[in-house]
Amino acid sequence: MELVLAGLVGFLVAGGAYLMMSGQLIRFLFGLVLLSNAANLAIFAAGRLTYATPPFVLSGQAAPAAGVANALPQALILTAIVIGFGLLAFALALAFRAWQALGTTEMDAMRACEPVNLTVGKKDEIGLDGPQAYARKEREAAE
Amino acid sequence: MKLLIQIYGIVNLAIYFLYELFVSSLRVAWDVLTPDMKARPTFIVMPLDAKTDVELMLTANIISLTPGTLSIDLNADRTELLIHSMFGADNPDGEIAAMKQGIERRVLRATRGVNL
Amino acid sequence: MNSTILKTATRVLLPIFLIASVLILLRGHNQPGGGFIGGLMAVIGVALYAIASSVDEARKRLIVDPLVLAGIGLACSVLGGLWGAANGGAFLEGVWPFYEYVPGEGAKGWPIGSVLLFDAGVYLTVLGAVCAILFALEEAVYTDKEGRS
Amino acid sequence: MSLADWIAAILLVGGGFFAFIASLGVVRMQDVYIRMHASTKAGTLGVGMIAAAVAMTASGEGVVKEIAIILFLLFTAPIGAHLIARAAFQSRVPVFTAGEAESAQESFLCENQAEAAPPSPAE
Amino acid sequence: MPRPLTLLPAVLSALAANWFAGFIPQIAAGQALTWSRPWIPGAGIEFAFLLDGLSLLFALMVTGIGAIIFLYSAVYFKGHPKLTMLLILLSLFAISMLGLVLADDAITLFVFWEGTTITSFLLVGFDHEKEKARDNALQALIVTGLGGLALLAGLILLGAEMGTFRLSEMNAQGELIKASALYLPILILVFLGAFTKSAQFPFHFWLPGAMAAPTPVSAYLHSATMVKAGIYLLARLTPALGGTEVWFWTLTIVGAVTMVWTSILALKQTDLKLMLAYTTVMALGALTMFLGGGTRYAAMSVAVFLVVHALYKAALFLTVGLIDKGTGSREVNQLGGLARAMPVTMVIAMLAALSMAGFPPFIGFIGKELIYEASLGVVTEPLFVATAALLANANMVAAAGLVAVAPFFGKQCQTPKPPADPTPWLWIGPGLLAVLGLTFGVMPSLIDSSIVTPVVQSIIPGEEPVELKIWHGVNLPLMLSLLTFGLGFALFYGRGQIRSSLQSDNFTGGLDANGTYFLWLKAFKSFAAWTARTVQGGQMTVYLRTAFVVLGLLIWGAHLASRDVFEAPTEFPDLIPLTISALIAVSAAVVLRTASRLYGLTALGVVGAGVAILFVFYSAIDVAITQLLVEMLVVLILAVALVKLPKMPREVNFRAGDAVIASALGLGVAFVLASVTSKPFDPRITEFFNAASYPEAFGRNVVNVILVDFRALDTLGEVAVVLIAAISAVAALTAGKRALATKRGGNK
Amino acid sequence: MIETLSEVLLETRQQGPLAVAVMFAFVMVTAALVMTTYRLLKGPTLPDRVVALDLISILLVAILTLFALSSQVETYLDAALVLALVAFLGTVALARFILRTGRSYAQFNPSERED
Amino acid sequence: MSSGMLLVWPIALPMVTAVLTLVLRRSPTGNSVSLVGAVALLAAGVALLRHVLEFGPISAQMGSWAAPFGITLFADILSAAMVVIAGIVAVAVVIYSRQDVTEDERGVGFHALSHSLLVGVCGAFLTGDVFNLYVWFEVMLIASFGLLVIGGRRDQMDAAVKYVGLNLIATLAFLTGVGILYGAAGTLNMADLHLTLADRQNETAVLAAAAMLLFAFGAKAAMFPVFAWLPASYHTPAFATSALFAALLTKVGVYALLRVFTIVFDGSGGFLQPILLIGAVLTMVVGVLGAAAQNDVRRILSFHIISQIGYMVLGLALFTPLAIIGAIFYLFHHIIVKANLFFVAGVIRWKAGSEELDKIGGLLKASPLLAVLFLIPALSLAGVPPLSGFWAKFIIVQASLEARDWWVALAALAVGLITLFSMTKIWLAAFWKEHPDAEPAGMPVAPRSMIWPIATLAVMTVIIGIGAGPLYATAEEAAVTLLDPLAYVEVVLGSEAVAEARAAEQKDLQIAEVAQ
Ligand code: NA
Ligand code: NA
Repeated sequence: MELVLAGLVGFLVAGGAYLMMSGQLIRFLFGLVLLSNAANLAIFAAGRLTYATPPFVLSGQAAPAAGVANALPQALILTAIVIGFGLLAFALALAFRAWQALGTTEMDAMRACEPVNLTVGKKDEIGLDGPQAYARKEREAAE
Repeated sequence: MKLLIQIYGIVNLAIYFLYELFVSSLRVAWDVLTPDMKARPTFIVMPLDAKTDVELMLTANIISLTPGTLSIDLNADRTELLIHSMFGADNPDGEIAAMKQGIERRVLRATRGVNL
Repeated sequence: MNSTILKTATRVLLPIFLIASVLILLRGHNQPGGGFIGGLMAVIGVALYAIASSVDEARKRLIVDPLVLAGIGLACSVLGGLWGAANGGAFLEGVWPFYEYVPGEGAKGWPIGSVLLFDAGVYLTVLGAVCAILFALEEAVYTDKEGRS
Repeated sequence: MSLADWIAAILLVGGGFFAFIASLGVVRMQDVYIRMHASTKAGTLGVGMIAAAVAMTASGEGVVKEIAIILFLLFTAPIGAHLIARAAFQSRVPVFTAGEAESAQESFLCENQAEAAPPSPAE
Repeated sequence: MPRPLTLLPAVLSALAANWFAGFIPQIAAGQALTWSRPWIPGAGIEFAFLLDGLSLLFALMVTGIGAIIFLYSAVYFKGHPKLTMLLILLSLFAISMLGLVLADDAITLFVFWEGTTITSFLLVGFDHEKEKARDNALQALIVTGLGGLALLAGLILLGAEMGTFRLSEMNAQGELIKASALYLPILILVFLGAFTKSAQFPFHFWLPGAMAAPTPVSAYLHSATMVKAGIYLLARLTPALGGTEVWFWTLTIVGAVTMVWTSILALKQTDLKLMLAYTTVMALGALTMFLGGGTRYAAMSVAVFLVVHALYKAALFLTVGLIDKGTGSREVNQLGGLARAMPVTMVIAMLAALSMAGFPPFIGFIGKELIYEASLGVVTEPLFVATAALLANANMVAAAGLVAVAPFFGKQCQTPKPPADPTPWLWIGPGLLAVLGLTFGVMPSLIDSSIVTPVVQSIIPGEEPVELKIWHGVNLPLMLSLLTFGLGFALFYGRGQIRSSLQSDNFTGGLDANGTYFLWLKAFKSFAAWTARTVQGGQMTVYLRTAFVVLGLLIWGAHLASRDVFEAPTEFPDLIPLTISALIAVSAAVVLRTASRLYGLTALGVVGAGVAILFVFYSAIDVAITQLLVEMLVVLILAVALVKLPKMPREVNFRAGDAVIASALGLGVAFVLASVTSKPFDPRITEFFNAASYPEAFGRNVVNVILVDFRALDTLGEVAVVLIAAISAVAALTAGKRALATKRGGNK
Repeated sequence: MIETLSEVLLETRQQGPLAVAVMFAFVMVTAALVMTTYRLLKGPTLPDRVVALDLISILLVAILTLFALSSQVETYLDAALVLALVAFLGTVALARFILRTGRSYAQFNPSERED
Repeated sequence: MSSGMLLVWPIALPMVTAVLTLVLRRSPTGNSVSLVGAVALLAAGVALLRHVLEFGPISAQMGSWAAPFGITLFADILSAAMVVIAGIVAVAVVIYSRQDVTEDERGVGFHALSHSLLVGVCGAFLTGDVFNLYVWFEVMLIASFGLLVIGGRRDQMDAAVKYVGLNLIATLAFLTGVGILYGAAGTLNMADLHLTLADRQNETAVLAAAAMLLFAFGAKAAMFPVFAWLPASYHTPAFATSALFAALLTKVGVYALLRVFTIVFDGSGGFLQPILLIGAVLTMVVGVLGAAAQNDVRRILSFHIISQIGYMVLGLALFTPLAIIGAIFYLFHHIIVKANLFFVAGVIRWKAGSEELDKIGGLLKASPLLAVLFLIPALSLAGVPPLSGFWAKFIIVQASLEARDWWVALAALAVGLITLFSMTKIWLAAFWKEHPDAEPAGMPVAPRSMIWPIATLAVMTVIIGIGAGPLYATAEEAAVTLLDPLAYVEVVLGSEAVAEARAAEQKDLQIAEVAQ
């Protein structure tokens, strides 16, 4: 089964990377979720799999039965899942605000922080930030 | 007395409900497994006697879990319930009456402790 | 979401979730559960409530600003850690004033101590932090330019 | 095999059957409302029976948990169905109809202005 | 009368000069004084100083001429708003220069060396409102900075080869380095440092540009002291590095070419100051050339010429300053017949110029005679050296005429200001220098054994120089001197014609070092811009691809580098977990392909749920529960945010390149995982946790005990992450909404 | 037969008829899961997908419960219970998503792909 | 309380401060609490450093669970000194932020986020456990996310998308790498990993884990070619934030490289060593070329961070004792100088109204003091003696020359010159050139809360430069644990474990000899 998981992790990694490279904010987030799952599964598999024997000390005993599953990677994954959730939540909030601010979800069209022509050094305020941002600027100028 | 009626109402409602759920599942099974579709689904609107939030919720929920009907929504002033009915196209009024008798009455008895 | 049915349901569900979450927190040391899972359960209860009613209602229910709640949670965890140190041990060392392990019989007494404080801190932090995110996101998304929701 | 085990086995078979039926309904039926009939009723019953089966063989605490599961599903399944149906209704999902459904739908929609937000400018 | 406080640097400098002069007897007696303190003991670097003949001469020049320059500057810039800054910078320079010539530790020397570079930069750009001044300052900085870096490398290597950074110790064991394989690289590096600093060909071009500095600064830095740092360095290291063929040929040829070439360029100039600048380079060339020679006369000519040049050139620069101040112009063509209006200035100019032209009885004559003596004494190519010297000296005569004769005699010209002699505060300094030039010429014994001999002995240890005399009888050098005067006069009288022919455009062709510098600068700038555009073009997809490619390559590199053999397990997995895995994969594939937000969202939900089921099957119950809860929340927040996010544009094209990158990465990771799980596992950590969980940590749920006890610090950090994520997300969602469209606010 | 099933499908710790019943239920529920996933991916409308997702979460509760029985590890019931409690949230969130996007299927053509 | 708490305070104190400033984020008291917290952190760092200097490296086991089971915190001179420097930067940033950070930015938690960042930074410096290191990296990362977006302007949003996007990839690589490493070695404790990995089992997994960690740390350190997040973002937030980032974030990456690639992977990442070397040189060169092409003060400075990171990584890549000393010295010096330059950039912005070179000028006339305060860190950055940067560059160049890596030395020197060039670019434009439309006399006076931190750091730069001897000695001592991993292991796992390891080593040698 470890081999299956290895393949699955590889597939999730590939899929996540492909989605992220699309340069589209929502696909990027989807890719991020896939990669997080892949990382968790990777830790899980690397800690070796044990079928249906959770690491609990049963009542009346002082230690878990022999052959229980490896508890440490579980604890690590738990930590990783929660951290991953925090990161994802922030990334999502950011994506939302970036869309509001920049008027595009195409990362390549987000050029507010990096000028188009580095040699000239003039910041390109309009034109490359997508039609919405342009329209908003126009509106603000009118107000 | 009221309390007794209420307890009786709750038990009655629970048994009725489980029975209906079982029957409705069988009905679904029949419909799913038989290749041709005999049902003539439609939307029907049921006027409500239930008033409080809990009454409304229970009525709607139980209607959803009983055969052939599925609660969709309350109207704005909470006097009507929109229902999707699998077999009510032929006789919507009969269906409504059955629901009011079978379900709403039991719910109100359970919540208000009054025989209606 | 303007549904009487859902609103009514969440009024019942919120206490169920909160009680369940606290049980999960308390049982966590011996059964599946713990601060995270408990905290997340509580969050889901609050989230349901917020969806059915409104974020403002949910904020009122929480009483404390969720971020402050999370801060208090983190402070609890740190205190739980320092308790061990103050007790003459290391940072994050477990202190169980009313609990001891009897070989052959198992643990006896009240399982209350620094570790529980730590885990309760985890619970509160998760609850506060995730609620804060949810509320802020909800308000940002469903607030128009003039600030109305 | 105790009697409890036998009952459990029967419940399991029934539960598996209804769970399967529920999904078959969701796959096979004509429109979203009819599919929802299947998933809500058969699904809830199927899972409920499986839970009951486990309750038959479980320890005391397990029984409590199973009952909790059953009650909870019975409570939430119809509410979930209500929410989905409502959303489907307000977004005018096509209906497999016997005739007057359209008009009922229209009138109800007119009475109860959909809470649906106007399409956001982005879309 | 300038403000008293502005005279403070002059006074201090004079006191310092006096203090150094007090060492003359000791040094003349053959002593060398050292002083050192450990600086960075670990690296063998000391704060070490040495006072011997060579450093004493330089120290005297720095402080003595320094005193005159400080006085002159204080008066020259009286009332100028930047006078304080000028004096501070000049003082810093003087300190750096003094440190440079006194240092006995290579790194200490370098520290001060760079100090002169930086202070020079700031002084050249003194008139920084002018773009030209800024450009020239930058040029000076870049060229000397370049040399400085080469020098640093050279000194480090030298130190490594010699096992010490002490210059005196290096000089004592020169054979060691000359036998080393690194001798040549070290030599090249040191030469680069010296040549750039002393403006030797082909790095001569920055010095005229540096004349953008105020005149007293030019007199001090770019004539009397700083530009001689390169010469000083070569002289200082002669015992260690000198005496080889490479040394001789490089210094001789570079010196000679510089000398001749810049002396011709000097004639081309119409700005008196620029003309002096070129003659300075010429003089530096001569010094370089003779340092290559390595003979007694060569060393003597270096020593004497250092003194000669310091005296007359500083005097002339300051005189030009006086002319500039008095008339408002430095242009040869605009000046003439000033003798009547500026008699004192004229006298000083004449005295200095005569020394420059090498007329007896000025010290310049002795210097020139020594030069010819040394040229003829060169072992290998005396004719070449002598011819070069002759040409250069003749040009020097002509240049002297241009500075001291042309402006004061002949037709009176209209100048921007009515000409007049300046206040004595200004002319006393240059006057003193000019008079000294005459005094030393008449009485060479004043500097002979006291100054010159110790310098020669610093350059060639143990060498006994001959006595300095103004009259050696009729010999070949005297003949050459006469020839020089003749040629010089001819050049002076034909100056107009020569200048116009020199100024024709095609003259510099191919040797336009200044143009080359700007060409390179431009090329460098566009290369930098190209690099910046390429690596930081602002396109996120490029950044992302780069990241994934790098990660993939690294992982595949690990595979290729590893000698592990992979053994596939034989066991076939159970069908239901396999089905769940397939379900996850299919859902992930759906996420890949869909253009629908909700479709992707629900498919992600299935992926998460599927993973949770796998966790359940393989005993990770707490993980499974957490995964389910988190998945639910993820769906919730995505559903909230996606409502307002726009539709995903449908991907029109399959991105084959990206697919290759992604697949390679995925395969790489999969193989790693397959490899690691095929090997036996060392469970000792977990075994400890299992054993201690209940008896020691009172918990039956081992995973939970790990989280809250065994590895509670992880959990603490993780909880902090959650809290911070919340603060950050809330900040992102609520912060400065009004600021969205603006940039960082203006002045507050 | 039980051994084979247990070997091929999923190892169970039950014996006899109960084991058979467990296996049967497992197969049925897994099959249901796969079929429902088909509906989830097929759509065609958003509400269709949400219905599918709702059913999937219920089926997952079933799987967890079954697994607790099959493996005789009662703690798995906790997972089932938690999922039963929270699965509802997903449905609520998605139903609301449908409402909020304001998508109208009035002129919907099932062959058209949605977003 | 034991001496182990010395290791805990640098993590716990900023955590507590973060909580307090979070609660007080809308109250003016928050500022003072923040300052007190920063000073407390500095004090904790100093106490730790003094202890380490006196008694040598120390370690503490969290929860008293013995290594390698519980989490180890470890401090040698390197980590303790890094904590002290982080404390210095913290105090400076908090003071500087008083005027630089707006009311709005404070209201959403500037101070809480800054101290959270410090939690992560100090945690990363002190931990002796790779997974724990991952956690602290995350703490630092997510706090930096918040600080980056806190102003809410559109260029910040763009910057944050790039910063977050690229850093998340690195972070996932880190996590996966740690997982693989655990799968291969069965342990997470760095000292234990050193012993476990010595027997070269599971080579693929170990190398791949090393590769993933190199990628993660390299990206965090902004190495070529995965540095794009840095120049895209560092010029957008508040100046105090820029300074905090510039001082600490990339340096944590470098620190992690230094630590993990000496202790865990034993100084020889195998095939990674040449990659590290080439990467370091390209980082230096490309970074400085990028800087030379910029026309915006903070963008110039940002590219310089990259370039300077190259020097530090070069120290590790050369892996000679001298080179490691150089890397450490560079690390110390660069934090102070880089923070200061970003502070100065803020004052330039304050007075001249812009950061773009062609829109500013006249500052030498307006404030000669500022000119001096700029020149000190700027020249130090360019490696002009006797400032701190000179010694840093000197040691690295010396190390590469002694290693006979001529082209590396050439690159290091050339980069120094180009650095000087781009620093003069700022000098020429901001200080020498006249302002296009403002009179020097009319420029606003910079508040003292901005000047004091700059002046203090400048004085430190000069002191470190002129008095480089003690710092050099410190770096030399700090290199000891990096160069001799068993010294590290001994502190964490005790001398018995080390004796066993040495015996095993001997045995291997004997076997090898017999085989021959
Ligand atoms: Na110069
Ligand atoms: Na940084």
